Order: sequence, then structure tokens, then C-alpha cells
Amino acid sequence: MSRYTSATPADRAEMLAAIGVGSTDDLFDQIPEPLRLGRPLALPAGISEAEVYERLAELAARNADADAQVCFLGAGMYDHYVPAIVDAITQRSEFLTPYTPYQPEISQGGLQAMFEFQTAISELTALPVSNAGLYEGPSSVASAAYLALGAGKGRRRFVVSRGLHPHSRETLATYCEGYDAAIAEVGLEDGVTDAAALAAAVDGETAAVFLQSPNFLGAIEDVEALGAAAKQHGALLVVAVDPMTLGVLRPPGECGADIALGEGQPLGNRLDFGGPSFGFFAGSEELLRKMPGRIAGETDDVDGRRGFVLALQTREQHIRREKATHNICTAQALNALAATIHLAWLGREGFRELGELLVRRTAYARERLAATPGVELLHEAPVAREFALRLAAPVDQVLERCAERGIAAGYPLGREYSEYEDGLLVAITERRSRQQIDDLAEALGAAIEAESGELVANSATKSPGGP
Amino acid sequence: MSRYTSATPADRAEMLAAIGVGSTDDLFDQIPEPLRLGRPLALPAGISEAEVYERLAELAARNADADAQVCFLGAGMYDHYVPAIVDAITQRSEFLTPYTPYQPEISQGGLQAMFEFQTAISELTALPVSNAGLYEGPSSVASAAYLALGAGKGRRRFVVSRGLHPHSRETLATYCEGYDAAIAEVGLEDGVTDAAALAAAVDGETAAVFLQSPNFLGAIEDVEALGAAAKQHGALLVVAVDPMTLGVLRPPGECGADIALGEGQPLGNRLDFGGPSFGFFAGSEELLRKMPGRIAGETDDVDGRRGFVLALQTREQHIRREKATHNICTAQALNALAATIHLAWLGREGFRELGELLVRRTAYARERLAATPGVELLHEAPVAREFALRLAAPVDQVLERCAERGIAAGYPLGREYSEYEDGLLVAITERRSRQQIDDLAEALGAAIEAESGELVANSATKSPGGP
Amino acid sequence: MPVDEIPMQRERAQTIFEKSKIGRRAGILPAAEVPEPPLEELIPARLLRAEPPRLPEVAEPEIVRHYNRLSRRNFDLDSGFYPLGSCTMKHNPRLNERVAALPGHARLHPAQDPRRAQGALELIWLLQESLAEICGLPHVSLQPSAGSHGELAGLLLTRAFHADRGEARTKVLAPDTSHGTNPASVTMAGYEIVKVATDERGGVEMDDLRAKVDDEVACLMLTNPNTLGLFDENIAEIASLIHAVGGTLYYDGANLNAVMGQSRPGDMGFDIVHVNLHKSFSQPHGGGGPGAGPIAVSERIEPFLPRPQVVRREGGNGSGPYFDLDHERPRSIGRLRGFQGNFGVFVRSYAYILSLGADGLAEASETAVLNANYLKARLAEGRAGKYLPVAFERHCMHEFVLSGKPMKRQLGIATLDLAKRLLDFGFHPPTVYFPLLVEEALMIEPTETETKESLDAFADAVEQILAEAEAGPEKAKEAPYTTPVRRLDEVKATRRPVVRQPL
Amino acid sequence: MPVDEIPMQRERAQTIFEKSKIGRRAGILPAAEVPEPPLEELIPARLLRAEPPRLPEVAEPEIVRHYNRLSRRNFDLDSGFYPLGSCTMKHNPRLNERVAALPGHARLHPAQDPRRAQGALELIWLLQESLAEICGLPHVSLQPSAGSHGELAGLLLTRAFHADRGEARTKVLAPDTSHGTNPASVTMAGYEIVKVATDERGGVEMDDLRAKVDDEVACLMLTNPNTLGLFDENIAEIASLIHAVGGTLYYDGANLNAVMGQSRPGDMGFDIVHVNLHKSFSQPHGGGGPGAGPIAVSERIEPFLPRPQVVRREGGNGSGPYFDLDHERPRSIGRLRGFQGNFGVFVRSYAYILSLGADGLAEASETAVLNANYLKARLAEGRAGKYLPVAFERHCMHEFVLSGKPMKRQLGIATLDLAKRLLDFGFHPPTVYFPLLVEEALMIEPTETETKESLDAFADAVEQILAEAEAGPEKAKEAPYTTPVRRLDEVKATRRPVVRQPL
Ligand SMILES: Cc1ncc(COP(=O)(O)O)c(C=O)c1O
Ligand SMILES: Cc1ncc(COP(=O)(O)O)c(C=O)c1O
Repeated sequence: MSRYTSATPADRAEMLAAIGVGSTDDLFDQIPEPLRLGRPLALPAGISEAEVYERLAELAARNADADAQVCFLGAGMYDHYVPAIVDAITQRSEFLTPYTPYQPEISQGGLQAMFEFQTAISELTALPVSNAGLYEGPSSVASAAYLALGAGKGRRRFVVSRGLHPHSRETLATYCEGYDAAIAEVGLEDGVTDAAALAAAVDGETAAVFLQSPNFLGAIEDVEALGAAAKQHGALLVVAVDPMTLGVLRPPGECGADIALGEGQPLGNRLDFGGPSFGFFAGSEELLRKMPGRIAGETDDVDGRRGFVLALQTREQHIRREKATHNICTAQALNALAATIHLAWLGREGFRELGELLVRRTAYARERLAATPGVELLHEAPVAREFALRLAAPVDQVLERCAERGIAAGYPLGREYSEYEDGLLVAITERRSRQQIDDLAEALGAAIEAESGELVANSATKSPGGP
Repeated sequence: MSRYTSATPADRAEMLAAIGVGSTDDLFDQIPEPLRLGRPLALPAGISEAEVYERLAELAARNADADAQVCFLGAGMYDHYVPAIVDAITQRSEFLTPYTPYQPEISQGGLQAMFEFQTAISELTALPVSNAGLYEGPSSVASAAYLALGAGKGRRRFVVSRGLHPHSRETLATYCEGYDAAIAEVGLEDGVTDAAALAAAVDGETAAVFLQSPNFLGAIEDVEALGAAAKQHGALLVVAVDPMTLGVLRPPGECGADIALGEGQPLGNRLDFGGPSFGFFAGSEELLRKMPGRIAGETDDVDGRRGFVLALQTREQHIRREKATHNICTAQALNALAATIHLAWLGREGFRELGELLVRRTAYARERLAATPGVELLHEAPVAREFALRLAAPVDQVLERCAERGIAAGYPLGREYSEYEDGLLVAITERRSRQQIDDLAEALGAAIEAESGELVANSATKSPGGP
Repeated sequence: MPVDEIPMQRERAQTIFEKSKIGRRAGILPAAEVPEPPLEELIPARLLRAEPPRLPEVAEPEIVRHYNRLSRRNFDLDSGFYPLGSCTMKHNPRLNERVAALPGHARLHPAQDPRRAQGALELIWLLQESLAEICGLPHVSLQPSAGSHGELAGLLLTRAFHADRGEARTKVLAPDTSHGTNPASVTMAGYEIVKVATDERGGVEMDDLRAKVDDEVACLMLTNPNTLGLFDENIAEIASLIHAVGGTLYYDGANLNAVMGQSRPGDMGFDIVHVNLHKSFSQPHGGGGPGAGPIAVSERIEPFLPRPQVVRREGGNGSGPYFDLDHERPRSIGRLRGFQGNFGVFVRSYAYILSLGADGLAEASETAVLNANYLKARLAEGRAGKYLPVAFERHCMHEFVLSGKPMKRQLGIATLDLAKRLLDFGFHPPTVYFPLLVEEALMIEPTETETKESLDAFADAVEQILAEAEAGPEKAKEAPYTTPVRRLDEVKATRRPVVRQPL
Repeated sequence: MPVDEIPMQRERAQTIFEKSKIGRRAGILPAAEVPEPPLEELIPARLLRAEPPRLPEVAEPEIVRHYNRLSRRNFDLDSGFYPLGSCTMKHNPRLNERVAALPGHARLHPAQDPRRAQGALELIWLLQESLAEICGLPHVSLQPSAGSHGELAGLLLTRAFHADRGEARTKVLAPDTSHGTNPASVTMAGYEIVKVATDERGGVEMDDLRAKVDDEVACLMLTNPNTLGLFDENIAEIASLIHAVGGTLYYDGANLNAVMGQSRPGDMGFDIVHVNLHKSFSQPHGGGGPGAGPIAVSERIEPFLPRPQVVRREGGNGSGPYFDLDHERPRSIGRLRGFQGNFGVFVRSYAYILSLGADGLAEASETAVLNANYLKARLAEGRAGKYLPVAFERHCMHEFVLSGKPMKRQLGIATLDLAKRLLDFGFHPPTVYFPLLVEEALMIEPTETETKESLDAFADAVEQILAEAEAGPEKAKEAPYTTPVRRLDEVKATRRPVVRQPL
């Protein structure tokens, strides 16, 4: 069994003597006998490091990761290249192992990193204040709703675009049970939010309007135009964005957003089957004291040295308790640090260039794939790094055939949108070369052709499924 | 092109102005025009980090590494498990990036690590003084010979057991061209050095006698008995050892060795297709001032604080130049650190247990394989972690068949020993489970059976070779 | 000897943005390989950004130096003793980082077809099973991202549970010693928090509890051992009181490190438990995350667990069992976040459980309790015993709370001063001023991975600081002296907040 | 403000052996899974060890802390400016560490059948080809483990080359500015070293050379640019002199960083070149290795290259080309070490070459020379210009040498004192007291990866130290003050050497 303890039998004897008990068992006396487990846990015995490694390597080998397959999956998390310095720095004990910086004098590294992160997010979103990060994307949407309720003096209604990530909409609905708030959803037209329907849905009871751009179908929304309705009724405009597009797309802060938030994974974080990553959350000056999460602020020490501390803690649960702006405590500091390093590595020029590269390769891929027999565009709206297609054959079987050729062709929209059973969402990153895009077109075409024939047979053998 | 430079056009202009030249080209004027390259190097243009990663990942994927195959290869380097803390610590910038510690006040980390390494090697070998490491195993043998020449007042002859690693014998021969020294080789009997022949080979001209235990065939030599001849004629006794066996095998220092050395890879170093690793080198007190390589020593600072420095530098090339005890400068400090951490992680008990585990699994494997039809022992001498077999079918073809089943069955002795064309050397580590050993027996048996028939045909198709 | 300024202090803070110089860069990108029309031809100009964000322009060597030097301005667990109460700062094995980084884990896309993510789903399932056994409750969801997220999940589960029975309850009880996230979560879940008093043994004041228990009570949230490090001996009675009125019992698992393999929340009568994988199960804290807050629940709560749930299915037509994401959960409260939770954290914690195994986990808790009681004993001696009495005089579990009240009155130094002075001795201070009901509280949790030598050194440092203070309070009041920065003006940071680098 | 002792200095050095306590341990092993007879039944008792080596007994958390804290007692390239002359302390890209760690590289056994190591052999071949182009010589062997190893290889090649022509020459020429490894290698190769003087331009004194060149000369070893950072303009004539008497010309490539893509040793007339991959090609120095010292040679030397050589072969029967280890080299000098050399280093350096490419390498050398000349110019100003004159007044290449002679005479502080005082300013000092012919030498190599700001800060620090010294020598003579330890007694360490922990 691997243990990480140091107490030798001799140590234990000395320590028990100092405590004044005969055995450690005596220390557990305070637990009423019937509540003592009194048996070993029904878990295997501990094993050596080499064996644990083997065991986990075996499990890992049974996943088709983005090295094993060419990955066109997106839907909120993307296969970007994470520079080596990100791992090298975030794996340093000094960043990896401390707790939340409650003692600023010995936590300047983490606190300054938070301050730099806030600055970077503020720049990306063109909004003046950012927190130091939240759990991840969808729950950040729910946190914005909580803020809106607090700010919205009694308003208990949210208007949400169907273009908002399904996980975000579902998470918001979950939280709203506790918020005692209602949600009105506005549909999509030609891939983007139905402007008329949105305008009609917003009213004086609306605490906030939620948009996403690019939306789940990859379409870039005209946030400013759509946001007018929110402004008109004094509702907060909350916009979820893909941070990797903000080098080229007009930032929420310039489109009238009160809050910009989103999933931070594309910035320096690996896929990790969905987490840990982080959520970013920026807002207008007025919202500073209503923000959820940690915020690092600049100050001086007694000798006048510049330093950083956790600012505005009076918002937080450990001070304000039931009146706190949020319940969050442990967040995702290390993931936010990874993002900060990645952004510094890309730099002003590199970040813009990356955005341009995504837009151009995506345009190429969209055209290339749309030209494939059996494939057509699901919508014609402008896109940045992801786009939706309609396939002339059952999507699952087509994906299966592509997978057999080592390609994860994309995300089947039918999983989340019954109206798009034939939809496929394809994501592009700088790691997806032109060659890989051409191979995808080839594979898709072949799969659709093959499927078009043998629908019946195929789907029969499929049904119950199994690995 | 990826660059790691910072000079912007503005910087360059300022710097050139300060220097007082118009262009960097002017600075290269001191190179006579005909010697200026005057064209770009015939190398590809630089590429991005993501692309370099892809390129090297493709190359790596075309190697059958010890994850891709079950590895029974040894012959001096072994597939031991390297604990995660070894990588975590050796990858810290503070250990990874400094130069040799010429400024001790800011190099205490590296110097103390050397001191700890020397202590560990001294303990393993049971010899009082160790240096901080040399390049690797075989060249350390040649370094010992150089020391022996220096110590041996005019003696220019070495007696070498054929059980010494072929690479060591060949390296020694290469160096001896410069040493102007002769080598007499002593053969093996029943797997171990022919004692009588050795006794006969050593004479008053002999500067040193070289043994290895376990020797290349895995056999444990009776170093003390064999060493008597060296003592008798006043030659140095140099013993190459496998450090991983020193938890259970009698250490060279207790067998009369004047110098113990060897390949350090098994201690905390990965396989790396053969390097970088390190060579260790320990000796008797008298040899301290004749040792090659760096040696860290303990001392105090002006305030009486304990500290460490490079000691006895007067032995070294940067001071003594042509009279130096060796020419080595850059060595393998980081690899020696990895060994030190690995040894601390194993600890006194773990190191002994590991030795016992190797001996027992090896005994099991040797018996199990010898019981396989078409397989017999090449020798019956006691072994610790590696042993030699004779196969009843052509070794290369047998290995090929095992490889097709994902097993690297061992090292074909014929590569280095014409007298053992049918020989196979099998190595065991704690990573080779009983199940894997049983699988090897099964695979070997099947391969031999299959080969026994179709020798002719098979070897025909084999000849020119190719991937 | 003439002394220069301490190197760390000499180096003034400068952000990466301030190191930016136009024209410098680190990363470069692959060539486009495709046609490169002006962006306006692909996206309407009004949707495009005029000026790129002003990210720093710095070459790679300087980025590396910036963050390496910054890192040294942190105190960390791999450098010294970190007895931060309630945070379980135990050793973070590097093995866990290694296995989490395997491409099969780290590079797996969350939307991958479950049939091609069987290893990941099995790992999740195995961790669910392990936590269920450790907590003594049959069902587990790993979705919550941290303890506070688990609390909210638990309260929403409670709400769904009552709603399902046609009830709308309004109150949630929690002791006055509860952690701040508890009341904050209660409010977010739409409930009203009701505080329960603490008795002289440090447990729940039973009379106060009885007085407050009624059928408006949806749930009681407890930490056991509680934030005083004390196990509530009345837990059985407490449970029956709550269950009698139909409420649920929620276990804040932040202190689970005290009872692994020793006692199980489920056996104590709890319905819902959250586990902080970044505490008891060795996920590094990362300076404030990531973590994970899985929840374990009883049968009656199971139908409401978040979607999707990882399940093990028997394979059709003879093929073996396989693992799947179950989205068909009609009574589920729904999602709490995207995808499957903090998988990378699950890998680390599962590796930790595999490493220690049944006996190792029990030994970890046993040693955590031993270390805490030993340090408590050491601090009952000498000056500490005089100026820093323990808040509740009985054996503690994995942590204990001292009161700095006599120290403040007799020596004129506050708990904060003691904490700051400890920094000069190379120790991370304990948690201070929590729990609230103990005046000048010092909450000390050594964890099982500390040596006796570390505990002794810490006790000696406290003794020395108190001795200094007997000579006069100044030394401690002005501390720290040797840290990268000294005491910081936190009021200024809140009064005139500067929360980003002006550019 | 009352100051405590600097934390680093307060912490006294204690070895891992001194932290050992019987019964503690970190690693555990898998179960044997096989019969476990007493060892005596498997191996004769006289061959067994009675007592295991006294390795430390420490649990993992304390091992991690020990080495983490130890690491902070090092100054490193990722923390600051490291202008150590002749050592090319340029940025070490982390990308190189990442690719070297890929299992296909890191876990590949050196005895693997070449047919199953094609990726590794191709990488070696590609690196050979790249270095051949950079050096301007057709053939490369990667076998030598460091520069000094390459030197010995080159001298043994020279010996074999002459022997092959039936000659036994005795002398090897090298300038008095040569690095210590040169003469040391000469002796190991069985030759006699003959020093050649340096002229007033810092190059080889041609008359002295002519006087010493005869048919006993086996080889001339040169570093060009030499250790003064100066390019020898007479190189063409030097080469023809040596070739005229049938000697070989050896290029010590330690300074190749000055001329990559600018000028090639082969074109200068050299027969044999060693390259320090741990200098020009970004392999991290590791506190004293690992490195690698590949050699590039001309056609006439090729037959003697070490065994085995990695070669590209045309595949039989239509299959494409493949890579192999060629052991059949009858005239080879043989092996210099085991297996195929420091492959892990090759991976890093090849990744570096791929990253920079042709233009990037040329730009690196160009910027290295620019940085050196700029810093030289900065140090020609003010006090530095007065007390620290440059040894040879001309443009330098990638490094330059100052003389502390006036400083010593006029201010009473030696080069060593200046170096030690620089430590307090957070800089690694230049190489000192080398080359030997410059009195009180300071050899400064900034490298291309430093910013102008770093160079300016360094120049300012030197200025400030000299200003301090004008006020009196004590400050520098007692320096450093802020390092983990202060000046150490090196004499004691050699007089009464303690080279291991007594147990
Ligand atoms: C007692 C207690 N409850 C809840 C929490 C909240 O856990 P988390 O930080 O994971 O949200 C903490 C963490 O500090 C705690 O100590
Ligand atoms: C000029 C010169 N030659 C040779 C060497 C020796 O190289 P290595 O340390 O790689 O053996 C060095 C390294 O310091 C050097 O600077």
C-alpha cells in the first residue's frame, strides 16, 4: 500500500504518550460505537506507484483521444495546442499546491497572476471589471442570473436565446428552481436568434437577456441589435462568448453587453474530457460590487511596495454568509493561470492572427464540406470557427464510419436539438490542417454514400448499442 | 519561424547606434568575405511549436517503445519504473537550467545534490569516495584505465574479462590507442570469468584488471576470488556493477575492488534509446586526488554556515590543463540528481526489497523459460536480474515472431558474441509481472516450434532486411 | 556584516503587461494553408473587432522568467508546513499529475461518443463506487465542481425531494459554526437559513435544535467532525429529530479526512454528502482550484440526481458490460454545469484511492487525528497553553481550534499578529477568525502527511513568538519582515479598487 | 524596520541523509507474485550483501520538500541574466522537454531492433544532416557525450588518419587562449601539447605558429571565434599552413553560436568540428550536464568515424529507404561509449533546429553578436570603461573579454569581488579568470535571447558596484550578502576534503 505518512511506530508511541492516551483508537472514542465502521472499507488494498500507473494507463488506452483521432469536435471545448510553457509553469509546486491566497504576504505570485488574468479578460471582453474566474462556462451563466436577480429589484424572469449552449440553458433551468425565476426561450431563424421573437419576449419583469455569440450553431449573432430590447426594458444583457474569437470578433463590451462570460477551456486548458477548465466573468463598472467569485486588487504594503490582495471580500460567503453575492469558494485558479500564460504567449499579434486563422480555415472547411454530395449548410449565417451542416444520411452511422477511419467528424446536433436530427456541428482549430479538412470531406462523402443505401440493415444492428 | 529573441527593430536601431555601426552586417566584417556563407543554410524554414510537436510525435510513433511492447531487453539499460517525483523535481528550472556550479554561493542546490549523490554511491559500492558522475558506463571504464595508467607508474597493460560489457571493452580499446596501452582479454567458463586464465594473464606490467558483476551474461562473478591475482601483482582491481543489484549483492568495496563503476541508467533515468544517463565512479581513499570528474565537498561560509563547493579542482582540466586527471567538463549532473531522488524514494528498505524482488522474479523466469521446449540455459551460474539462454531455432526469427506478439523477448547475444549465435539474454525488472513472464515463455515456445520447421524458407525472405 | 535589502523585497512587482514592448512575441502560428481573403469578405465588418485586445508583447524567455519569479512569491505545500484549518493541506502526489496527463485522459474530448470513451466512463464509475463505499451511501454524482457547488446541488436535491412529495418547505438549519458556503448556498437554493447554537461540548445545542425543528425545515446541514474539529456525539439523535419531521440531513464533507474508513456519514443518518476531492483526496489546490465536489446520496434522493449520470450497463447479445451516460432521468434536477464534471480531478483522486486502498485511507484518517491531537497537546504546554487555550477541552479529530483571547488581552497581540509573525518563521499560519463563535480563533489542521518534527517545530515557533510578545508586542504587530511584501493595505484595495492593469 | 535574518540564510543546510528516520519510506514495490525462497537458496551466501546500503529513510512529502527547497538555493537561467562566457546560456525551450518526453523517445530501449526504431534512427540521421550543413562538413557522428568527448574523438580520429598513412606524429598545437579541455584531451589522446601565442589583435600569432609548424604536428585545435570572442582573420592562412605539413585542423565548436548560418568551419578549412548541443542548440545544462558533443568531419576523416554510424539505406525490393546502424566500418576508431549517444539530447536539439529553421539560426547568431557588441559598448562607458577596459579593442562576436586589472590596482577590488557583488544584484557573474592571458579576466556572453533591458540593467549594476568601490573596497570584498550562503572556504574543502555524508 502506498502511504504518504511519516509516523513511525516510535513516533506514534511518543505522540500517544504526549497526548496521554494508550492508542489512537482512544482518540476515536468520541464517535459512538455503533457509528464506528468496525470493518475495513470494501475497497481493494493499496498498490504501488508502478501498478497504479499501469492501471490508469490501461483505462486511458481505452479512450479515443485527440491524438488517437483527428478531432473536429467542439460544442464549447476545442482542441487547441497548449504551449509547453503552460504545463511547465502551472506544474510548479509554487502554483500547483497553495490554497486560496488568504495570506497575501506569502501569496503574491497567485494574487498577481489573478490580477493579470483579470486584465487579460477585461481586454478580451472590452469590459472594465473581471473576476478571477468561476467553475466553467454553463454554471457561469447561472451565476450571472443570480447577479441579475440581485440587481434586478424583484424581477424574476429571464429571456434566453436557443442559441445559448444547451448545457448553459439546462444549468440555468436547474438553478432557477432555487432562484424561483422563470425562463422564456427564444428560437433561432436561419441559424441566429429570432430578433422579432426576442423583442417580443423581453418585458419589464425581465431581469436579464442571455445571448451567445458565436452561438451553439457557430453563427455570429448581431449582439448589439438583439441587445436593444434588453436596454429598452432595463434588463441586463448577458453575452456568452468563445474567448478564442475575440481577437477578431467585436467584443461584447462594444456591443452593449453588461456581462460577458464564457467557457475558458480554449485558453491554455486541455480537453480533460470536460474539465477542469474555468469560466470567465466580466462586467460593467457598476456591477463590480455585485460580482461573484474572487477578485484580486492592487494595493501597497507598509513600506510602500506594490502588492496585491483579495479585494471586495465583503461580497463573499466567508464574510457575508447568507447575504453573499455567490456561494463560490474554491474556484479554478490554476486553470485561469494557464489561460493567462497562453494569452501572454500568443500576445497581441498572435491572438489576432489566431482568430484570423480560425476564420479562414473555417471558411475553407465550410465551403469544402458543403460541396460534398449529401452535405449541405444548416444555415448561411457568418461563422468564426465552427459551423453546422445537414447530412443526407443518419448522422450517427456517418460518424461511426468516419470514426473507423480515425476521424471524429463532429458533434451530432440531434443530441441536443430534436429539430436538427440531421445536423452535424464541425469545429476547427489551428491544429486542423488543410489536409485533415480535405480528408474529412472525403470521409464524410464516402460515409454518406455508403449509408444512403443500407439504412435499414445498419440501424437494425445498431439499436441497443454497446462498446 | 519560431524565435526566442527579443530585439525589436527599434531595439536594433538603438543598439547599433550605441555600438556605432550601421548594421549588424558590419559586425560580421571581421569574417573575411570568402568565408561568409552568403546564402541561407540549406535547411527548412522554421515552423510553429504546434507543428514541431506534430513532426516529432510522428517520428516517436515509429518506435516500438517499452509502452508499445513488453520489454525484456537489458544489456546494461533496464526498464525500471521512474517515480513521478523524479520528473517533477528534475524538470524544475532551478535544477534543469543552471550551468556547472562555478559560483557556489548561488549553486548550493546543485552542489548539495552532488554531495548527496556521492554519499549514496559510496554507500552502494562500499567505497569511501565517489565523484559526482561521468558520461555513462563504458566510457567510465576507459576513465578508470586512464586513472590506472596515472597511478601505475609506467604500467601499460590491462587485463579484461570477456564478461565486461562489449561496449565497455570496445570503448576501452578505442581509448587505448591514445593511452598507448595493451589489452589482454580473458574468456568465460560456464558463464563466468575463467579464473585460471585470469591469474595467468595478470603480471607486473598490468596496470588494472577489469571485471563486471553481474557480467554481460547475467552471471554473478566471485569478484573477491578473481581479484586476488590483481592484488598479488599490485594492479588496480576495477569492477563494473549494476547499481540495482547492490541492495542484495556483496558490494565491490567488500570484495577488494579499488574502483567500482558502472552505468547509472537503472537509477531514476529513463531509457531514452541509450542516453543521456550517467556513469558512477567510486574508489578507495588513496585515489581521491586521482579521480576524474567533479567532486562536491563540504565547507563553511564566512559566517560559519555549512555549504558545499567543487572540491579538489586542481585535478581538473580548467586548472591543470594538460596535466589534468581527465578532460571531462560538462558531465551528467541532472541524471545523477535523478538517481539521488530515486534512491531516496526507494530508501534503505525499498532498495533492498527491490533487489530481492529482481532476484526472485528472475529465478522464476529463468526456470520457467528453461522449461520451455527448445530453450535451455546458456550457463548455470547464479544470476540476479538477467540471464542467458540457448534457443533451438534462429534467434532473430524467434525474436521477430515474439515482436509480432508485442514482446521484445530479449537481447540476441550473437550481435556481440560470435560464440553465442544461439544465445538470448533476458532481463527482468519490477515492471515485468509474472503474467508477462508466462506470456514470454508461451511466445518463445510457439516461435521456436514454428521456426524449427521452416528455417530455410524463412531465412531466405529475411536476408537483405529493411523495415 | 552589512545587510542589503532582502532580494525578494528589492524586486518590485511588475505585471506582464508592464513588460510588454511593441513588436515582441513568443508564439507563432502555422501557415494558413488556405485562401486568405480580407476578413470583411467572410464576416460583416460591423461584427468585427477594430483593434485587437492589448495583450502583452513579450518573448518566451521573459514570459518564463516572469512566471518563474512570480511563483517564488508564493508559499506552497511542497515547501513547508501548511496547517490551514478546514483545508486539509495534505501531500499532493506527483503520480496523480502524471496519470492525469496521459493523452487518453488529458486529450479526450468531452463530447466523444461514450463507446469511444469507455476508459474514462469506467474510471468515473469506479470513483463513484469508491466514494459511495467511503460515504456509506449508495449513489454518487461527480458533477459538482467544488464543495460549495455540491452544497447547492444537495439543497436543490432537497427541494426536488420535497416538491416530489408535494411539499414546499422554507427553512434550512445549520449550526453557528458552519462554513460560510453553507448559508450562502441555502440562499441560492431559495431557502431561509436558521442558525442553531453550539453547546459547551462544541456540538449542536440540542434544546435549541429541538426548538427550531418543525415541518418547515427542509434540511439540516452539518459538518461532522464540525469546524471545531469535534465529532458531534448526538448525531444519531439529531438525525432522528430531522427525519421525524421529514427533513433531509446534509453532510458537509470538508472534514471527511478525519473519518475515512473509520465512520461513514451514511451510517450516521445523512441523506446527502459532498466530498471535496481537493481536500481528502489529494487534488492539489492550485492556489484556489480546481477542485471537485461529488455528492453521495441515499436511495430516496437518488431519483433526483443531476443529469447525465454515468452508469454501468449489461452488454446486449453476449458482449460484456459497458459504461454509458444516462440522460433519461425524468425526475432529475438537471445539469449543474457542462459535460461530465472535472474529470481531470477524478483521475487524480481515483489514483489516490488506488494507491492507499482500504487500509491506507483508514490509516490516513487515523494519523491525521493523531497528528492533530499531538500538536494540540504540544500547544497545551508552556506559553501557548497559557495564552492560547483550546476552545473546547476534549480530544479533537483532525483539527482543533485555539482562542487568542488571553493572548490579546495579556500580551496585546491579536491572532492576526501571531499569524503574520509565523510567516517569518517559514510556516503558513492556521485559519484565523473562524469559526466565528470562538474569539480570536486559530484553527489548526496539520494533516496526516506531516512529520512529528514539523509539528514540534511549529509548536516551538509559537512558543518563541509568545516569548517575544512577553518582551513587547511590537515585534509581532509589525510582522512579517522577511516576506516578499509586508502587511498590505486591504482597506485601500476595497475602498478604491484597482482590479486590472491600466494600459 | 527591524530585519530578521534572510530566510534562505536562516535555513541551515541539512542533507537528505540527515533527515532519515528508521522506519520511514516513500516508494513501495509490487508484490513478488512468485515463490519467495530465502536469497541464500538462489545465490551463494558469500556473494550476498550482509547489510543494505544506508540510504535515507524519508517519506515522499519530505523528499519533495527537501529537493524543492534545495532547488531554490540555485540561481538559474529561467530566473535571470546568466552571461557566463563560453557557456552560451541561451533560453531552453520547454517544447524540447515535451517532445523528448514522448514515450516513443523516452521509453525506447537502446538495444531495440533498428527495424523497430526507425523513427529514432531517422531523427538521428536528420540531425546529422542538419549539423553537417551548419558546419559545412559532409559527415557527422553524434556519439560523443560532450564537447570534451568530441575533442578526444577528434584527436583519436587524427591519430587514426595519420596511422592510416603510416605516420606517427607527436604534437598538437593550440593557442594559449584555448579552453582547458583542449590540452587535457591532447594528453589523453597521447599527444604532446604545444602552445601558440596570441597576437595584439587577439588572434593566433602567425610568426609563432610558423615557427612551430612542422611535420611532427598532427593537428591544430582552434576555437573560432576564439575564447576572446574574436574571429581569427588569418584562419585561411592558418589552415593552409597546417594542411601544408599534412596536419589536421580541429574546430572547437563551443563558440558556434556566433556563426550559425553566417560562416562555416568547413569552409574555413577545418577537418573536424565538435558541436556542443548544450550550448548553441539549447539543450539545458542541467547544472553540469547532460550535453552532447557531435563531431562533423571532412571526407578524408570519414572512414575513421566511430562505430556504429547511423545510415540511410535504399530499401530492397521496392520498399522505401530505411535507417540502420552501420557496424561494418573496418577503419573506424571504434566506440567512444555505449549505444547510440545521448539520444534525448538529440531530440531536443533537433526540435530546436526545426523551430528556428535556416533563417532563425542565422538570426540567432546575428542577435547574439548584436547583444554582445551592445553590452560591450555599454560597458565602455562611465566607470566600467575606466576600470574594466576591453582586452582587445575591436568588434567582438558573441562574447567579449574585459580586464579587471585597472580596477584591482586603482580600486583595490579584484574581478572575483566584482563577481561576488553581482550576486547581490541578482545577476549571474560572467566567467572569471579565463582566458588566462588576460589579467583579471571577465568573459561576458549575453546570448541572443536576452532583452536590451537585461543588458542595460547589467551594465547599470556594474556601474553601481564600481561606484561603491570608489567609496571603498569593503562592500565588494565582503560580498555577497543576500545569497543562501556567503563566501565559502574553498581551501578547507580541498585541504581536508569531506566528500560524503558521514553516517
Ligand atoms: C467546512 C467547509 N465547508 C465547505 C467548504 C467549501 O468547499 P469548496 O471550497 O470546495 O467550495 C469548505 C472549504 O473551505 C469548508 O472548509
Ligand atoms: C571553448 C570551450 N571548449 C570546450 C569546452 C568543453 O565542452 P564540454 O563542457 O561540453 O565538454 C567548453 C565548455 O565549457 C568551452 O567553453
